Amino acid sequence: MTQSFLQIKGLTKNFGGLRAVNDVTFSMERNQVLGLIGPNGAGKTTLLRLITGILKPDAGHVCFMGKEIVGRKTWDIVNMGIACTFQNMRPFRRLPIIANVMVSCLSPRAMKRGEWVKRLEAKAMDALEFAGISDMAREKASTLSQGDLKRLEVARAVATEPELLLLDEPFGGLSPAETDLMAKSIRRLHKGGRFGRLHSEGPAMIIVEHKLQWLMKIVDRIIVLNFGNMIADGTPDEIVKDPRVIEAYLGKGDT
Amino acid sequence: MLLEVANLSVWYDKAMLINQLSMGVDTGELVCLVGPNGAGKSTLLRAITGLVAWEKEITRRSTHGDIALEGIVSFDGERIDQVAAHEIVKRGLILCPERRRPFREMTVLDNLMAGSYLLKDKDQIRDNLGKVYQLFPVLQDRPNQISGTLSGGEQQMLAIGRALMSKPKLLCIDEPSTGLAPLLRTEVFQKIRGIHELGITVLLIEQEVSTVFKMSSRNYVLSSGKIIAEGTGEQLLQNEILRKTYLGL
Amino acid sequence: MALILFYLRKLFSVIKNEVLVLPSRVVVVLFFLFLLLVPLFTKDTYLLRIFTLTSIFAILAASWDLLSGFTGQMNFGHALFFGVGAYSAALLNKYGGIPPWGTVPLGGLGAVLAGLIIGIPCLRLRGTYLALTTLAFPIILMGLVFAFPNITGGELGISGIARLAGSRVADYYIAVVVMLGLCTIMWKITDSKTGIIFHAIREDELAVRTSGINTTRYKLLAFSLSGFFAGISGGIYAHFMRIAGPSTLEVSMSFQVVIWAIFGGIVTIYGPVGAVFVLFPLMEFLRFWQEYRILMFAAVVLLILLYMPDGLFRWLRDKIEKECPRCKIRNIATRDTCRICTASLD
Amino acid sequence: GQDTIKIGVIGPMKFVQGIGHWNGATMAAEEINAKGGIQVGPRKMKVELVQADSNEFLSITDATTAMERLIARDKVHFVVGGFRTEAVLAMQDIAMENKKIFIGVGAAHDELCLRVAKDYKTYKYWFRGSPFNSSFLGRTSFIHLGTVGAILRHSLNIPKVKVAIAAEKAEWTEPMIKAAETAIPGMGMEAVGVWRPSAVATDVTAELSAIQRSEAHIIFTIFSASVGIPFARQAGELKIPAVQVGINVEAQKDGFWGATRGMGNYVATMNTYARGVESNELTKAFVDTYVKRFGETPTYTADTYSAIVHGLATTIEQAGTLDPDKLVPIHETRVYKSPSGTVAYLKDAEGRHLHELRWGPGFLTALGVQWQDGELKAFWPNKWKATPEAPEVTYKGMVPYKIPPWMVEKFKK
Amino acid sequence: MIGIYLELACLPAGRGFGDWNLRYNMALLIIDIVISGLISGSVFALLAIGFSLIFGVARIVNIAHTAFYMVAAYCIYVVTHKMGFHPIWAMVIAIILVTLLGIICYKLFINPIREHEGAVLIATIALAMAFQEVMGLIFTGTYLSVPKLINGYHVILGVKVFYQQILTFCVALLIMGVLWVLLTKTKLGLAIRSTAQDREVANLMGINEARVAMMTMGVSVGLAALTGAVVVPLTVLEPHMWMHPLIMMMAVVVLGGLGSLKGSFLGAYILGFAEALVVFLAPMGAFLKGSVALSIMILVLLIRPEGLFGVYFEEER
Ligand SMILES: Nc1ncnc2c1ncn2[C@@H]1O[C@H](COP(=O)(O)OP(=O)(O)OP(=O)(O)O)[C@@H](O)[C@H]1O
Ligand SMILES: Nc1ncnc2c1ncn2[C@@H]1O[C@H](COP(=O)(O)OP(=O)(O)OP(=O)(O)O)[C@@H](O)[C@H]1O
Ligand SMILES: [Mg+2]
Ligand SMILES: [Mg+2]
Repeated sequence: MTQSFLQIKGLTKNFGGLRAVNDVTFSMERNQVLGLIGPNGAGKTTLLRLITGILKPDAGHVCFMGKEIVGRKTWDIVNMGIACTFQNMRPFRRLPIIANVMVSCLSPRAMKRGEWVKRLEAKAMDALEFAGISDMAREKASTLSQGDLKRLEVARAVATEPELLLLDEPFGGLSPAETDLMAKSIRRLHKGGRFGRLHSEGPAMIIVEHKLQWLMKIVDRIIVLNFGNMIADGTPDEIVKDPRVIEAYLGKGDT
Repeated sequence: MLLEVANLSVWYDKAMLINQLSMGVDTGELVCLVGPNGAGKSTLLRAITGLVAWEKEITRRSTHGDIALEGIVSFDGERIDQVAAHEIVKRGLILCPERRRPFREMTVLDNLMAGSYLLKDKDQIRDNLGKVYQLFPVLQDRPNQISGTLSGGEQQMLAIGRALMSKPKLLCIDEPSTGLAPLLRTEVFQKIRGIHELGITVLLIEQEVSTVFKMSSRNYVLSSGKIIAEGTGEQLLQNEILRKTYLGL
Repeated sequence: MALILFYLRKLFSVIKNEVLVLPSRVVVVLFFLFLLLVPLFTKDTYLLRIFTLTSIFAILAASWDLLSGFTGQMNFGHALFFGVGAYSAALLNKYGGIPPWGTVPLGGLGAVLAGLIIGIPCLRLRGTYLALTTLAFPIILMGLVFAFPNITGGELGISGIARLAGSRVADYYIAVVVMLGLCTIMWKITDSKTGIIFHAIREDELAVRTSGINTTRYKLLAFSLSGFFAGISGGIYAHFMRIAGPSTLEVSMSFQVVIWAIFGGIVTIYGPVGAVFVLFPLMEFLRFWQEYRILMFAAVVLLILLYMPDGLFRWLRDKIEKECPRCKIRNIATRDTCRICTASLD
Repeated sequence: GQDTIKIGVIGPMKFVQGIGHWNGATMAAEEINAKGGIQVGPRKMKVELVQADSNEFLSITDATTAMERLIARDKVHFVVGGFRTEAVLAMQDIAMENKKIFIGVGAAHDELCLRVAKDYKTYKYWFRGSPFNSSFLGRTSFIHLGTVGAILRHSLNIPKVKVAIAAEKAEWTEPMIKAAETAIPGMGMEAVGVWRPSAVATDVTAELSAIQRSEAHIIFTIFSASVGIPFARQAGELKIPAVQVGINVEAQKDGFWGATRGMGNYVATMNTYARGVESNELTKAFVDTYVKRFGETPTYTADTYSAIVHGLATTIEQAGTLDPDKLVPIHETRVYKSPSGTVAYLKDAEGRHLHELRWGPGFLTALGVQWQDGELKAFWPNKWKATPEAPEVTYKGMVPYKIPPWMVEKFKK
Repeated sequence: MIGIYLELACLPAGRGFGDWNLRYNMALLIIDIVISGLISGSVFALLAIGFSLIFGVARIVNIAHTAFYMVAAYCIYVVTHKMGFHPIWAMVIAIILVTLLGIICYKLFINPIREHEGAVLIATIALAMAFQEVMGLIFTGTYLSVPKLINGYHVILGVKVFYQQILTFCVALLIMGVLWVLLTKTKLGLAIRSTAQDREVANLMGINEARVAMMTMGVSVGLAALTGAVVVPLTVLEPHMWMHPLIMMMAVVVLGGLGSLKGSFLGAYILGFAEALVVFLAPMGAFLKGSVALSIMILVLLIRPEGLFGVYFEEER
């Protein structure tokens, strides 16, 4: 059977009179890293929320590894292997950073997959190490700076050991040096392998990002949204040349 | 100097976030603060605008997290380190905070009006509103949307717009470009430059080093609560170590 | 013999390495010992009664903390669990003839049921909405109690049920041992993996869901656990007082629990327990000034909170212990360096 | 070694009920001590009162610890007081465990005395001091209802008098409502409905509108809690064309007039004492002294006085000991006069002791009182015959019942 | 209202609608219910608006709100009874004194611990208890009453309604109107609403959030006092009277949606009608009116967890 890894069909979401996501259809494969770009308010975050089940679509289907996931509970979807981050970071503020990640490690999916790993804490630590904030593991999450919070978000998502990782602006607020590191880590994660006790089969990814210069380095394919509609779908090189994308999103001069 | 910071130190429960820091911004400058994540840039701005002191006051009786603040901050020739945050704002030192923070359950228009809270002149408010709308047409399209439901970038626009609604002498903006699409980002930078050219002094935190260095008159590089370098964009870019370790270029 | 020696040695080392290093642990151990030894020194039934009731309410306050403090499901209607526990125990005893050791746990199960019944509709509510909604449940139940006086005894309640045990001292031991046991269990729960999830749900429920945790299940678990412990305390209360009446469902009861818990410091378990052991006897102590009793009580609560808004026992603990800034291990306040990582503490 | 008799007075001391308990007891102790004390065998022992605030309206737990404290700490010999039934049940258990005689002054529920019959050995130390139980209360108030009904029928020419029942939601009112629903037709009147506001309702205009719509002439009230005040006040203000009789405990108090701002005029209720009314030769002295001492008419919780002076003191003197086991058999068989009438204790149908007060002509009967322009006047028993053969009872100081003028205006055309 | 229609529908046809008398009675019944509902709704509305205001701004669940209302009532009692002034003066004095008291309590006990929600909550409970005790010590627990501002009643469509009740209704409308203007049309209103959302950022707009919170507390407590002045003449005065309206007040506020004045207003009338319906249609169960109203609140919240007019969104962006 040639079932795609993730298949989205006619996904639509309205907010009052506003159509945030309009009839979006695409599919992606297990080995892809997909970039999702578009102007502000194009519906990127909404699309990710629809996939993770936080929002319910008004119409359309999402099939993940052959199973319909629209209508399932968020935690079911996560346990099927889709993890996501929040654009506006939502850490557990009064918990130590390590506990933030341990929550993800406690999800049925991570528990099952890491059966041979006895120590949750060690696993959580590895996720933090991956995101580069392991030195602050015992601090309260409320003490983190904006950029570090972003990394915590990523660590939390990675700790569920997903098949598909949805990253919403993973580089937002990171300084250039750190963005570099983060981009490299993400790339490495996609390649698969082991990070300490954290096991990664190299998840497929959908990355929403406005920092194209780094995004281009890690994605194989880009989808462009505008006013909820998909206006382009192609390799990075094709996208930057697409006049509609340039007009709606890139503007002249910027890459 | 319009803003002068001398030997400022900030402790959050034994952790020293700002370490004996001194800096200054002259009238008419556009100064940029750069540095790695967690360097203390946002904390510095919060300390200058009185938010750290405010936080210290309201958490005074908690069991943990003593906040301590030392040093001198003066603005427009007067010391402001003992002045309450809202009074500082009245003197014309405006901060557009990190992480956008709109008044979530209020409409877009109300948010903008809150930004012009201190302005008395109705015409001027209308005028400013027009300018903000011109910069961010999205906001004009939906003045009545509850701001918590805006998209991330839209909220960022709202936060910048809100700061622009007032009449600052010194405008501090904390990472205005996060979450903005490239097209808009360029526009925002242009607008900031425009504001600066109107004679408003600007203090900017930004990660987008390559863009800001082109417009800033002076830059500070912050790391671990200390200023480790200072100079124009060109000067800084010449320093190889700085380029590699702090600016990531 | 060797085995005994081994365990003794192990106990000794636990005491030396785990207990004696931290003053708070020493205090807790002394507290356990004190409670267990009280009847050896006094047979004053009044004193024993106070301590018995205090223990019963300590369970209640701790169970509130489990639900509202840890899981963040603010419950202003905790009297519901207490009342359901008391009423079910009383009904089972009176009409089913089951002795207290059976009715009390069954009462706890009754309260679990109540926890599920209110927990399920409350799943979607949060924060203040939840708090103010839960406030309504005991009042509605009270309406039912009044509406079916044949079963519930109306405002008289169900009286004349079996005594908890034969004597005051036995009552005392039952209440104290159950209290110590249950509070230890609650503390263990909050210290476990489940506890982390409870904490996280309090902080941000949606983020927990996106971490792949079935929050519905955990919230219901919190409601049931808390209900169970509160129900047990209700059952013991009913058998100790020999009456289960509508006063167990009153708003003031719900408020009282909140006062105890917050006064002691929420999200600690030991805080609410300690607070009950301070405030309940205080109320009795103030009898010598009968007229001003409640006024004094209010004043004490107000003043203490004014200076220790995080709760009395958190404040105290903070005074006698310091957290190492590096490894976050707690140390006695007199130490200069961390006992584990030897970082400077000042 | 002790030479005083310690009597614990337990009640909600911040409320009128508890204040009544304490006042009555204080008067009793002063009177006894002025005479030198109680003769216990060879010794004369003074009475010492110990006050305990049971706080029972707010917390039953408090009530029980107060009782325990009285017994364990203060080592009292006897306890009088108690009001809220739920609390009294719990306190009763403690007193009985410790074999202390507990004379309940305030709670009317039958269950308290039924326990004595069911388990005499344990509960024999409990006695009812005041008021008599709710079925007698009911019976008395039906007589009042009948009396007022007859007056209305004759003076206003109403052929079929309609009665609305307004009873607070409480256990003790249930049997009374049931009884009233059968008794009212029996008295040739018509019951038009039952309204049951909450015992602490503060606004009953809705209920009153509904009652007015039912065209009732009489509102048979069964109130013991605060709802009695707003009910009477709002009915008076709205000039609801129906008279109120029955039980309204709040209307028994002197403060009622002020609390209703005079709108409680013409409200009638059952009562134990009224100024200028004498059930027997003891009444006047008690009421007058009480009024002089405390500035208000005694209500039934002040019967702690008779419980101590006429009840306990005499029994102790007769027994010559403080041993409760010796006192109980003497006390339960005594028949003695008290300011509110003659006290005797009942047995149940099987002849078991109930320690319940006896009601009826020649014993306790209570009064029917009505507010008439700021004063509480008694209109019953006035030439009352319980049965055709029974002796006619009239207490000293009776006045005629008054019908509110707006009713006269409405019906007398 | 559904209840009435059910009742109408259930009537046997022959007896029900043919009978003029019965139909007339039905009409009266509905009028009765409407008027009673409006009146008790107004009382709830007055209480709830003040409570909602301080919650909306400062996130303070002010349990002592009704205690302030009680203090105002005692104040009026003293001024009219002990000093013999006209009730109007009493009202003015009470509002001023209680507002001051509220501000002082806020400054002393609440402001210093504002960050600690739990502590604030029980501080307000303790305050309420303290007021209750102080009033109990001064005035004892006896029931007292205060005079009405306007005496007498008026017959509206066959139902007797106190002028005072009509006044309650009018005051509720007036307060609603004034507050609405205050909140939406004035700078203070803007400041109040901003502070409610984010205290820290409010500072950055130049809003003195501490003073705004204090002023809101003043307004809120002043409203409680005004409520006391118009509502308490209808009922009795005693130190524990604050407990009873508390529950209904909170129910109204959550039903309407926290912080929404419109919601509180509407919620008050919904619960008022619910109570009236119970009293008229199930007189034997009149004591259940509180329970029924609370059940309605819970039902509504199950469908709309944010109340009728609350703002609610699952996700922050
Ligand atoms: N609950 C809501 N009610 C009304 N409109 C909404 C709601 N949620 C989102 N929107 C609107 O839907 C549009 C899409 O939002 P979305 O967050 O998906 O944008 P985005 O592509 O992520 O933008 P950005 O890059 O700025 O984050 C926005 O215009 C937003 O204002
Ligand atoms: N309450 C706190 N207690 C202890 N440390 C804190 C606290 N708040 C912030 N910090 C620490 O202070 C440092 C500076 O934080 P700040 O937010 O100022 O960084 P920043 O330079 O703005 O970083 P970013 O670019 O990521 O926004 C961080 O390392 C952070 O961990
Ligand atoms: Mg987005
Ligand atoms: Mg920052």
